[in-house]
Amino acid sequence: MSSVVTRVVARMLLAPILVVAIAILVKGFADVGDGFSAGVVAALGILLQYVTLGREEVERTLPVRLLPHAAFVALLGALAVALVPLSRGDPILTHSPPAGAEVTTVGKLELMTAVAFDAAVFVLVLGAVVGIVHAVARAYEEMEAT
Amino acid sequence: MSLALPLGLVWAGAAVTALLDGRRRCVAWLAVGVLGAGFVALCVLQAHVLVDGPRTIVAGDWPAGVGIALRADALGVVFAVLSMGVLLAGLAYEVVDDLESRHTPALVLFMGAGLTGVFLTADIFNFYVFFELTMVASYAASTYGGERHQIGAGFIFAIVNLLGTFLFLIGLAAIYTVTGTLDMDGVGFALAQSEPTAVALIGVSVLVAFSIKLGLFPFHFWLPPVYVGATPGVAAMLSGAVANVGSYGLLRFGGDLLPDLFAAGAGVLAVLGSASIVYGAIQAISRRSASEVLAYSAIGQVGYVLIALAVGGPVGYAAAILYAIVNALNKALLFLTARVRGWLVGACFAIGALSVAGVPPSAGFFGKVELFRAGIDARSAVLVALIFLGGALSFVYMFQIYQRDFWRDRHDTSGGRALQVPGVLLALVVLGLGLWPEPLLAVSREAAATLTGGQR
Amino acid sequence: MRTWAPPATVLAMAGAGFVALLWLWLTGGGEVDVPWAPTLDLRLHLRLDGLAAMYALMATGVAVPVFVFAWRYLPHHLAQQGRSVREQPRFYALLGMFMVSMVGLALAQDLILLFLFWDLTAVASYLLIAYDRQDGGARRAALMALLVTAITAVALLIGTLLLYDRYATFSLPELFRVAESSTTVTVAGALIALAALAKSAQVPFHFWLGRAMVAPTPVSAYLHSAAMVAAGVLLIGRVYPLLELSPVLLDALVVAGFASMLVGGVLALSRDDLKQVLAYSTFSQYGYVVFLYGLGGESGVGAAAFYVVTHAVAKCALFLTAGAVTRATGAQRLSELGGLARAMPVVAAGSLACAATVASLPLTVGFFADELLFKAALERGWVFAAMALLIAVLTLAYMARFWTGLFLGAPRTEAGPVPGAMVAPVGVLGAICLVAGLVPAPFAAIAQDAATPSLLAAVPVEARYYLDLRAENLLALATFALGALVHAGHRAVPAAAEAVARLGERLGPERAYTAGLAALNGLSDRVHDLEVRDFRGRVTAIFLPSGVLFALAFVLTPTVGAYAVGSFSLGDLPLVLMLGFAACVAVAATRPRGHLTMVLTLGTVGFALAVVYALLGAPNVALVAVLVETIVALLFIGVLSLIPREVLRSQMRATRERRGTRFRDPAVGLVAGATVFVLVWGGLSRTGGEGDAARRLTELAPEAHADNVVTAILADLRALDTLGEITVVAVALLGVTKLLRRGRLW
Amino acid sequence: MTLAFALAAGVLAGSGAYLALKRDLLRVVAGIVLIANAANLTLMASGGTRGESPILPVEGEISDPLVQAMTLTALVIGFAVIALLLSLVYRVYTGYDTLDLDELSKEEARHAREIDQQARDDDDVAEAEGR
Repeated sequence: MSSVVTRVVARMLLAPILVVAIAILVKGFADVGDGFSAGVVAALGILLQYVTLGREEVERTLPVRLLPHAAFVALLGALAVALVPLSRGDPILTHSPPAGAEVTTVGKLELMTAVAFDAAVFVLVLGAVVGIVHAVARAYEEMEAT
Repeated sequence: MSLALPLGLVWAGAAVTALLDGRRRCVAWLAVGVLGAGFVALCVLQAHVLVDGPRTIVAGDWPAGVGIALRADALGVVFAVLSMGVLLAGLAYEVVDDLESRHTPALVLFMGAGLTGVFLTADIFNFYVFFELTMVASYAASTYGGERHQIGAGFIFAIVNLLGTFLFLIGLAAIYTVTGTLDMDGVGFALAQSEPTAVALIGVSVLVAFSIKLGLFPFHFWLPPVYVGATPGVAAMLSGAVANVGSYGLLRFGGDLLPDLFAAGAGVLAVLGSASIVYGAIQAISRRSASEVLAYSAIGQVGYVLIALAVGGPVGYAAAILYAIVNALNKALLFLTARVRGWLVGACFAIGALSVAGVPPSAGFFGKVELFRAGIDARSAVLVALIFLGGALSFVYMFQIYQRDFWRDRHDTSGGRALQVPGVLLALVVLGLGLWPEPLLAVSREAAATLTGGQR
Repeated sequence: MRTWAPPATVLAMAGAGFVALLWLWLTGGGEVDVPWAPTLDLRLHLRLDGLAAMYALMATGVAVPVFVFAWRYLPHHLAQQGRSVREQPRFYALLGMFMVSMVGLALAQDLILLFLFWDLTAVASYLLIAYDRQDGGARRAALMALLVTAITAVALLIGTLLLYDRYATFSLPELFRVAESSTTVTVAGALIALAALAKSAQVPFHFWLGRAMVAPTPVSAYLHSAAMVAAGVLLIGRVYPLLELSPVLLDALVVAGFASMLVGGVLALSRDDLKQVLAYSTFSQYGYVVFLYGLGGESGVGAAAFYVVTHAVAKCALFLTAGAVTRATGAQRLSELGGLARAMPVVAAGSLACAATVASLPLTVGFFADELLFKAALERGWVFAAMALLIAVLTLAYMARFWTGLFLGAPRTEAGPVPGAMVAPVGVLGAICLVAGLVPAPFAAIAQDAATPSLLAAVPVEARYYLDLRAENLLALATFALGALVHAGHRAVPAAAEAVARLGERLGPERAYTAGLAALNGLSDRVHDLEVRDFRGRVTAIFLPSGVLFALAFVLTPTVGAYAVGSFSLGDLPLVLMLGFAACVAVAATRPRGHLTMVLTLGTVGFALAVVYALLGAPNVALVAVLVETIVALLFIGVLSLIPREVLRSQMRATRERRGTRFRDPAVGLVAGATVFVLVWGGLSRTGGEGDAARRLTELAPEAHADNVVTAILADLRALDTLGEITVVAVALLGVTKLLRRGRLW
Repeated sequence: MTLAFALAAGVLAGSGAYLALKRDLLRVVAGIVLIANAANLTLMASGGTRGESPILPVEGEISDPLVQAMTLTALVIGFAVIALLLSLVYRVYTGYDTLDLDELSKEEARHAREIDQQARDDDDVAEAEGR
C-alpha cells in the first residue's frame, strides 16, 4: 500500500495537473497543445490518483463515474458543432464566428465554436481514457475476487 | 438536402444510442429507426445525384483543396445506399433475435456513420479516418455473442486487418509525398503525371490493403472464422456492408485515382481474382454448415469483382460495381436466412442460392451477365471459362448446402415469424432486381461512368 | 385452404390457357413487345408464332390430363409416405410455375428472356423431382438434374452474349436478319445447341433423365412429354436459322441425335422399371427430333415438329399408364407385372394406341412421323435411311416389350381398383392418337406452322397414307418385320441390351458425374485440411503474398533515379541518431525477455520517435506521442497485471523453446521489413508534387483564429478528421467496456 | 534523409512483423504497436517541407503542418485500436486460459473437427433414414 506521503502528494498534484490540462486546451490555438493532449494529461492526473489512492477512494471522492458518459455527451456536443451549421444552410462543421471575422476573447480564451469543439475533444478523451482505465481496474478486482 | 445529412443523422444517432442500454427494445428500435432514416436520406440523395449529377461540399466552408470535401457521386452513393440497407437488415435481425449486448446498436450505427463517410468523402486522409471508424466498430461488433471462439476470431480479424490498414496508411503518406494534396481530384490528377515507381508501390499498397478487407485469396485467412463465428446479423453486416469498403476502395483508388496502373497491372488482378474464385469455390464445396459455405463463397465471389476490375473500361467497371452490389445483397440475404427455418425462409435461401449461382430471375443473374460481357469484351476465352467454372462450382456448393440444411425435417426450430422478415425483404429485393433489372444496370453504368470520365 | 382448390386452380389455368392459346393461334397469333431493361437492350418480346403455338399448346394441353391424374394421385402418394395433405399446394404451385415458364419459353423472342424461362423450367423441375425430399435418391436426382441442365444452360447464356457482343441485340428476329455465317455465330450456335442437347437429355447428358424418374408420376409424365425435355428441341427449333448458318453444327446434331436414339433404344430395352423404360424411350425419341433437325431441309424440320407433337401426346399417356398400373398393383417392374389387359381394359387399350404411336404403327398418328423421318433421311442418303431404320426397329421392339409385358401373358399380381380420374386421361389420349391416325390434318397443320419460324419460310408437312411401294413404305414394312423379329427373340435381346447398359454404367457419363462430384468434395476436404489452421500462419499469409506483390512492383518499374537518398545536412545528425536509436530499440524489443521489459522497450521506441517528431519541428506531435506512449504502456501493464505471472512466464519459455519457426519468423519479418522499406523509400523519394495543400492551410490558419497551424487544422480546417478520430476513441471505449465490463460504461 | 526514414520505418515494421508472428498474444499486440509506429513515422516524414514548428508568427520555412495533423490523428486512432486489442487479449485469455496462439489454434481446430464430425454423423443418419 502506498505511504501517506505519496497519497498526500498525489492528492495535491491533481489540481495542478488539471490546471495544466486546461491550459494546454486553452492555449492550444496559440501554442503547442490541443484538446487531445489536454484530455490525456487530465486523465493521467486521475490515473495517478487511482495508482496511489486505490480505485474505491478515488471514485468516492471524485465525480469520475460520470466521465465515460460525459465522453459520449461530448461527442454529441462535437457533433452539434458539426451539424448545427446545416440548419443555417452552411456546410458541415462551419464554425462561427466565420473565418476571418472578429472574435470576442476572454483573456486568452477566444469565444468561438472551434474552441467548443476542442473542449469536446478534451472531455471525450478524458472520459474515454478514464473509462478504459476503470474497466481494466474493475477487471483486475474481479480477477482477484475469484 | 445536404449530403452531410445522412452522415450526421446516423452519427448523432450513434452517439445518443451509446449512452443508452441497447438491450432495451425501445433503444434498439430507435437505432433501427435511425439507420432507416439514414437509409431513406441516402436514397433521396442517390435520386438527386442520378438526376442532377454529383454534388460536392467542403466541410467548414473552406475553399476546395484546403478543407475536407465531401462528394456524393454515383459510385459512392450506390455503395452507401447498399451498405446502409444491409446494416439495416442485419441490425433489425439482431434486434428481433434479442440483443444480448448493450452496445451492439451503437456499434452498428457507428459502423453506418463510418461507411457513409467512407463512401461520401473526397479526401484520402478523411477516407482513412472513416475507414478506421468502420473497422474499429466492426472489430468490436464481431465479438458480439462473447463466446470464446468469437473473441478469438475477432482478435485475428483485428490483427490481420490492422496490418492492411497500416500498409494503407503508409501508402497514403506516399501519395501525399508524391502529390502534395489529399483531395481525390488533385491526387488523381497528380498521380497521372508522377513517375511510375512510386505510383506502382502506392498501387500495390492499396491493392493489398483492400484485398485484405475483401478477403481475397491469399489474404483471406481471417475471414472464415469471423464469418462462421459471428451471429447471422453481424455476419450479414460484415459481408454485405463492411466488405463493400474493399470493393469500393479498389474501384475508387484503382479505377479513379490509379487507372493507368490498374490497367497495366490487369494481369496481376486477373490472377488474384481467378485464384480467389477457384480457391473459394473449392473450399466451399464440402463445407458442412451454411455459414462456412457462405464464408468461402464470399472469398470466391469477390474474385469476380477483381476480374471485372482487371478488364476495366466502361464494361469492366460496370460489371465490377454490379457484381459487388449483387454479391453484398446475396451474402446478406443468405446469412440472414441460414439459421432460420420454415418454408418461407427456405424459399428465400433458395432465391439467394440461385442468385449466387446466377440463375434468373434473381439479381445475381445480371451479375453473371455483366461478368460474361466483361470477359467477352476483353476477348478472353480464359476469363469466360473461369467465370463459367466458378459459376458451375457455385451451383454445386450452394445447392448441396441448401439441400442439406433445408430439405431435412430434423431442423424444425423456426426462429419466429419476425425473424424471417429481414431475410424475406432482402429476398424480395434480389428477386425484384432480377425481374426488373433496369435500376441495377443503370446505376452501375452511371457509377462506372464516374470512373471512366463519362464514357459509357 | 380446401384440398381441391390448388389442383382446381392449376387445372383451370391449364384449360383456360390452352383454349386461349388455341384461339389466338387460330386467329393468327399475337405479339407483345415492350422494353424491359433499356440499358441492356432487353425487351419483353413474346410472340405466338407457329413454333410457340405448338409448344405452348403442348404445355397447356398435356397439362390438363396430367393435372387431372395428379388430383387423384397426389393424396394417395402423400398418404403412402405418411406426409400431410398440407404439402399439396406446393406441388401444384410448382407444376403451375413449370407450365407457365414452359409457355413463356415457347413465346420468348428475346434471348435473355428466353434464358430466364429456360432456367425457370430447370428450377421448377429441380423442385418437383425432389418433391419427396425425405428420399435421399430424390434429393440426389434433383441435384443431378439441376447441375446438368442449369450449368449447361450457362453455355446458352455465353452464346447469347457472344451474339450480343457482335450484333448488339438479343432479339431473335433481329439476329436472324443480321447474322451471317461466321466463327462467332458458329461458336455461339454450338454453345446454344449444347445447352439444348443437355436439356433434351441427349448423349452424353442423358443420365439425369433416368434418375429423374424418382419424381411423382405426374411430374415425370409432364416433364417427359411437354416440358423440360421438349424445351431442348424447342430451343433448337427456335434458333434454327442461326444453326443453319453452320453446316458443321447440323452434322453434329445428326451425330448427337443418332447416338441418343441408339443409346436410348438399347437402354429402354434393358430396363425393368416401367418408368425407366419410358424415360429412355423419351431420350431416344428426342434423339429422333435432334437427328431430324440435323438432317435439316424442309422435310427434316417439318418432320421434327411433327415428331414432337405426336410424341408429347403418346408419351404422356404411357407415363400415366405406368402410374395407373403401379397404383393398381403396387408393382413398378416389368418382371413383376403381366396380363393386366383384363383387369384394366381402358388403360390397356389407351396405352396400346399410344405405344403403337411411339412405335409408328399404321392407323396411329405415329405412323406419319416415321414416314416423314424416312423421307427426310432418304433425301440425305441411304446411310441416313439405314440409321433411321435401325432406330425404328429398336423403338418397335422396346415398345412391344413394354406393352405386351404389362398387359399380355399370365397375370402375376392382383390389380386393385384405380380411380376413374387416373384412367380417363390414358383413354382420352389414346383416342386422340387413333383419331389422328385417321385424320392427321390437325397435327400436320400444327407441325407445318411450327416449322415455319425455324426455316423462316412456310413448309408443307404432308401426312397421308400412300398405298404404294415407295421407299418410305418399304422402310416401314422392313421396320415391322425386323421389329417383330427382335421382339420374338425377346429373351436374348434384353440380355444383350442389359450387358451394354452395364458397360455404360461402368464407363458412362453418369459414373463420371458421380465420381466428379465425389472427387470435388474430396478435393475440397483436402484443401480445407491444408488451409492454414494455425492462427500465426494466417498472419504470415498476409506478409508473404504482399511481399511478392511489392517485389513485382519493385522489379517491374525503373529503379534508377526512383529511389533518392535525400538531402542531408549536419544539422540532421541528431535526427539520424534518434532514428537509429529507435530502430535499435525496436530490434531489441523482439528479444525474448519478460513482458514488462518488452513494454518498457516499446515505450522507449515511442519516446525516441517523439524526439524525432520534435526534431522535425512538430512539438504538437511530440507531445501527443509522449502522452499516447505513456497511456499505452500503462494499459499494457494493466493488462499484464490481469494475467497470472505463471502464465506469462510459461509464455516466455514457450517463445524461447520453439524450434520449428526459428527461421520462419525472422525470414518473414525480414520480408515485411524490406517491403515497408521499399514502399517508404520509393514512395517518399519524390517530394513536392503539384499540390500545395500544406501552404494554403498555413496561409488560412489566421483566418481560423489560430496561431498554432496544427491546432487550426485539427479544430477547424480539417475538423472532420478530428471528429472521426474522437469517434474512433469513443468506439474503442465502447469496445473495451463491452469486452471487460459486459457493456457497462462504468 | 529519405533513406534514413525508410530504413527506420523498415526496421520498425520488420521488428513488428516478427513480433506479430509470435505465439504470445501480447507480443502480437506489441508487433502491431511497432508497425503503427512505422506508419506514423512515415506519415511524419512524408511532409513536403521541414523547418520550424508551425506556430505563427514564423520566419523562414516551417515544418509541414498538414502531416503533423495527420500524424496526430493517426496516433490517436492507433491508441484507440491498441486499447481495444489489449482488452481482446484479456478476453481471449479468460476464454481459453492461455495466451499461446498455438494452443488456441489447437482448440479451434478441435472445435472445427467436432462440428465437422457432427455434420458427418448427421449425414449418415439422414442417409440411413432416407433410404
